[in-house]
Amino acid sequence: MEFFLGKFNYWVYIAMMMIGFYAMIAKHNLVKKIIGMNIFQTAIILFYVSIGTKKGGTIPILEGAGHHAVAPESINVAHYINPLPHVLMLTAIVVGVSVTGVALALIILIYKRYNTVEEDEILRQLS
Amino acid sequence: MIHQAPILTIATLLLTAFWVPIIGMFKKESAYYIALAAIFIAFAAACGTLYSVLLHGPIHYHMGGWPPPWGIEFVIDYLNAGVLVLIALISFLTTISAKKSVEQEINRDKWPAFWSLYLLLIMSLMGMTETGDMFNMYVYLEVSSLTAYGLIAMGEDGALIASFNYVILGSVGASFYLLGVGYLYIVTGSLNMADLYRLMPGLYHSKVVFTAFAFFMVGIGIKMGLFPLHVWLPDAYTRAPSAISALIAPTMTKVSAYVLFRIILSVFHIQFSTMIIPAAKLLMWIAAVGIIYGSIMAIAQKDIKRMLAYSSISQIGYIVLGLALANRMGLIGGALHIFSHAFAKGCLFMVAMAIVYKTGIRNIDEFKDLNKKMPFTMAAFCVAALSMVGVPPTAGFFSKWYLVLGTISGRHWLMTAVILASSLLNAIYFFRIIEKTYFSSFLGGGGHGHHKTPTVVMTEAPAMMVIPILLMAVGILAVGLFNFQIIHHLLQFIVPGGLA
Amino acid sequence: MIWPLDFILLIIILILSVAAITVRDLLSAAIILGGFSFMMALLWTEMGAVDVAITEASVGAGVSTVFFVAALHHTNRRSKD
Amino acid sequence: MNTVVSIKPLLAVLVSLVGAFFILFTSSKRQNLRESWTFIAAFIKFGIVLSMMPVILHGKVIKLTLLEIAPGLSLMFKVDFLGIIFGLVASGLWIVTSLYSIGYMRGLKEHAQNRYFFAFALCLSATMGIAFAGNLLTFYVFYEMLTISTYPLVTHNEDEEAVKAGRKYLTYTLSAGVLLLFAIAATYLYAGTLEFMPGGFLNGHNIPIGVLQFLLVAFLIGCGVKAGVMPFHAWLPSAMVAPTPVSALLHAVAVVKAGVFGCVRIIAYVFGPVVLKDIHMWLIVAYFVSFTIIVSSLFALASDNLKRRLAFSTISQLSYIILGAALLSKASLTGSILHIPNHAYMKITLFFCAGAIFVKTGKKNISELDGIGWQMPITMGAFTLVSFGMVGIPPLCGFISKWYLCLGTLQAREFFFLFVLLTSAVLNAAYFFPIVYAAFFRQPAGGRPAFNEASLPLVIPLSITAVMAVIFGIFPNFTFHFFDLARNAATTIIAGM
Repeated sequence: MEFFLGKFNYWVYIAMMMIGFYAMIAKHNLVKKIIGMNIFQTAIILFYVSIGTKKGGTIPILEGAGHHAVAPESINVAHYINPLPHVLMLTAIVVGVSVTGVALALIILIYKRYNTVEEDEILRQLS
Repeated sequence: MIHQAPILTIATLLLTAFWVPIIGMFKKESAYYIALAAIFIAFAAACGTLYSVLLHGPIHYHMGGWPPPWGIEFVIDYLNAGVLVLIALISFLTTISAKKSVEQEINRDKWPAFWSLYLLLIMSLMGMTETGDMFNMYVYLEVSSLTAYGLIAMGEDGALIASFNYVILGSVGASFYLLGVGYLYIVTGSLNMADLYRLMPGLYHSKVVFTAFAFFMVGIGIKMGLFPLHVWLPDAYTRAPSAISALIAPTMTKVSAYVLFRIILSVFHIQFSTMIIPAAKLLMWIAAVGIIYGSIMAIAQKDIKRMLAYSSISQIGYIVLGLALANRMGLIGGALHIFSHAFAKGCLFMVAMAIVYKTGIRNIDEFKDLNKKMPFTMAAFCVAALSMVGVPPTAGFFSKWYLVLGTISGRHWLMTAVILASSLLNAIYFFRIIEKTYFSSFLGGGGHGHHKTPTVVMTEAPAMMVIPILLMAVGILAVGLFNFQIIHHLLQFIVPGGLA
Repeated sequence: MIWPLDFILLIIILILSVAAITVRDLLSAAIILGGFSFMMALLWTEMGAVDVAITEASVGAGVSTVFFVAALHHTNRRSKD
Repeated sequence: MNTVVSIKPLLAVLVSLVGAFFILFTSSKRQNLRESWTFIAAFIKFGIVLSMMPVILHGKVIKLTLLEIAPGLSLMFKVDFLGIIFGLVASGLWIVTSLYSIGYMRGLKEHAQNRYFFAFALCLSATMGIAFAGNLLTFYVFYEMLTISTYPLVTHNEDEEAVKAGRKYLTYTLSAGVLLLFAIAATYLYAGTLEFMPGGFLNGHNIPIGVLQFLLVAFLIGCGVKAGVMPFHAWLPSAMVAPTPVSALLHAVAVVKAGVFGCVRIIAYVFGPVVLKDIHMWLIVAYFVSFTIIVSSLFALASDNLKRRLAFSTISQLSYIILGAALLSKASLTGSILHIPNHAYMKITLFFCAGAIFVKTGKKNISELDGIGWQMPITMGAFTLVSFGMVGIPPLCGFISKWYLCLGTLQAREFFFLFVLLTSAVLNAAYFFPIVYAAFFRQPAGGRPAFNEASLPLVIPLSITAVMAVIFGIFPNFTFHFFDLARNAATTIIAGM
């Protein structure tokens, strides 16, 4: 039980990836595929954020640093959550949204061209 | 100045990419010339980088002055200096050649956007080549994918859906790559490749490292169109605007192949994929099946671009096979094939572009007498085709030679057979075209021996299109004849010490 | 980090993600996806990743949803599956 | 052994390569200019090759190492006794064939003549490269170049038959090339060198016997396909759809001889007599080609198409050369090497005759040739003369090489092969003499035709080669010292130096 709970984030992230992946592959509707893709990407971000957390860690912001200098020796690194994965994820989120944007733009164009967003119908029109 | 060269390649392209649409709003035609100038500067900078590397050894360029492992680092060593110049050169030639084709195929209103995306694509490919940081690599990977989605979508009927499929698969690939980076970060706490390389041997038996490796393979495999993850590739190459096929076919998959080399050789150690897990063996089999599959599918195609796309799948197999052989000759062969295939496939797609531009013909069965209409283009096609088949002294022969040496010295006889058989299969589909073009004037017309030559007027593509094509053909021969120089100065350093 | 809250959020997130891909009405799916992103942002705040959470709330839940709704406005909101 | 460094072998290769591009870019309307390029290149090439001969006769070796094309492997030329013979034959006959080609191509008003002469010049470059290659990789580079540059010549007619023949040609030769590549790569890994040495370089490398046997088979199939060894010969008769000068030079001299030359190189300069005897393969090879000698003669008997009969005769005669090499005695090697020029001069004459008949009368089949000897006496006279030589009747040159081959079988104490050679001579007579008989002694249906000889550009070359065939029979050392060269080559191979 401890094992299960301790790694619960990881289990959920895998489950979410699978859900997203399923949607990307099995759904015929292009918008659904994009929704799946979004879930998939969010799952990965969840994974990264989970990497950074540690028991008892706090938000990686130096309190009071604005008013008077904090002596570097007084900072205990172990108290803070590792911020690096978070920073990376800011980029990843933006990238994910751009991909979504491009994909949705494509969908709009596809709809204008084929008048549908169902993959099987488009393929039928193409052949 | 010269030590700023690595960043200059990227910065020029990036900055120009932002200005192109703005200036393009006022004058659409100017977009192309600005793009061309930017690519030329990037090319010059790439050459400067290579020069500096050859003279002073690998360059470590720290972004914003932050030393690794905190800051982002550009590492340009011998292999990627070569790849960088390769990318710059090929994209420069393609750009010159592409002008007319783009003007024909792309709506005038879209030109600024097109060239802006084009610049970003080249920028991201160069970034992927130069970076020494795993996450930075991911960013460039996604930028290259995003721009490629957009560019492919500008193509003919069906391009939209091809692009959409690529979006889906491409983001899965990129996400897998990102996961791999995450897993490595868990165990090492670092994103810098050199750092990872140093930390890795102690962690060989961690399950997390295995998982990361698997994710990398899948992620990069999708990007480079490695069988069986290639499903996006044929449609994308076929439907994309001809100029874009000519740009991404030689560069994008090659850069991804380079990334695979980087990850296997200088993030993980080569011993990891041969001794700790049987990854090399698995990759070898995948590559072998891919080589044969790609060749056979190429034989079945009638559309020249689609045929070339399948042939790319097969050729990617060669590169991966060389890597998977994990011996001196194999690695050199695989790396050399990045160069030789980039030139050959670039040339072939540019020829396809010229043919489509001038005649609109895509179906191979209609190629009859094309040699009389476009003699220079078809001559270049022949050189490239011979390189693909592996006839000396073209570049393709030499990479095949090293690969064969690699398979023999590793005692992988079946792989030897695969390489040799595949060169025969390549011969089938390339000579089919040559036969159709050059030697079928009297097919079906009966008659024996002597007959009048049918008069066909020569309508060669414009010089601006043909000259780059011919230069590519010369490049194929040059890579072949000077392969030893390339290996001696650039590629031999990728072979880790102690490898037979 | 308070694990019961964590746990509940994760369950909600899972339910929302399944819902997003099953509902036939695409507009609802987009809205559910927005909710999903928002829940995710909550979870991350709770896990201490405030910066990510803010970005996700604004970009993931906000911009993405706007994109979806805009796209659906130009296309068809019905889905066959 | 003393070596001389000289750029001549490279020049010999480059002359026709450069010439080829001059030809290609000459406007197809300016025939005279184009053909003068051909002649200029041909004469320069021949002069270069000839100028190398005195040095070689003194027992020296001309060597030229060009750029390194792979670690430890260079593009290297090395002119030795064997190489110079092949070089002399090919470059000398190119001049004659060029003259003949002009007559033939203009006589038939052929299309795409630029491409034809271009490919021809390329072929000659490749052949020179093969002759002067100093190691297996260089050999392979030019060998493949020859394969590819011959293809446009085979498909020259651009009709269904020609395209099919071209396809067949490529299938056979490219597959063989692939096998050869494998064998070369494996040899390189095992031996660490690829440089030809008289007497073989594979000796003393402790290579397992099974590997050696396998390599020999791969090598001999790789080269044997071009040499038309049965059962890999099927492309050669099909390739006869090519214009006759092509059949003459390429399928009697350059291409097939390149295959045979390759076999001799491999037997004598890669494996060498010692290794070949150690791995117990020489007799197997000898029996194998004996089969070809006999069976292809039978095929020749059965075919009515003149060029096809000549093609099968070529197959049979080429196997003499391989047989001689495989017997590994000094006399048989001399005979076998000597047969390269001798057969070339004789067979090219025969093909020239066939082409002259076709240009003049449009006849392709032997059954149509009744009485043609009275219409074209010079052509058929040359044909008759040379067919005696093919059978091995003195004083034609065919006699000398066959004599040495027979001596060789005795030296090797393998009397079975003497029997094979003699049977084959009988069969040669059986398929050549009926043609001669029909041409001169049989009355055609419409009465004896009047004198109507082919044009001069066709008759002069075939007369020259026929006369040469006689001269080489009487003075084997005439000008080119073929006999001395062949004997010296055999000596160095046996001595292993």
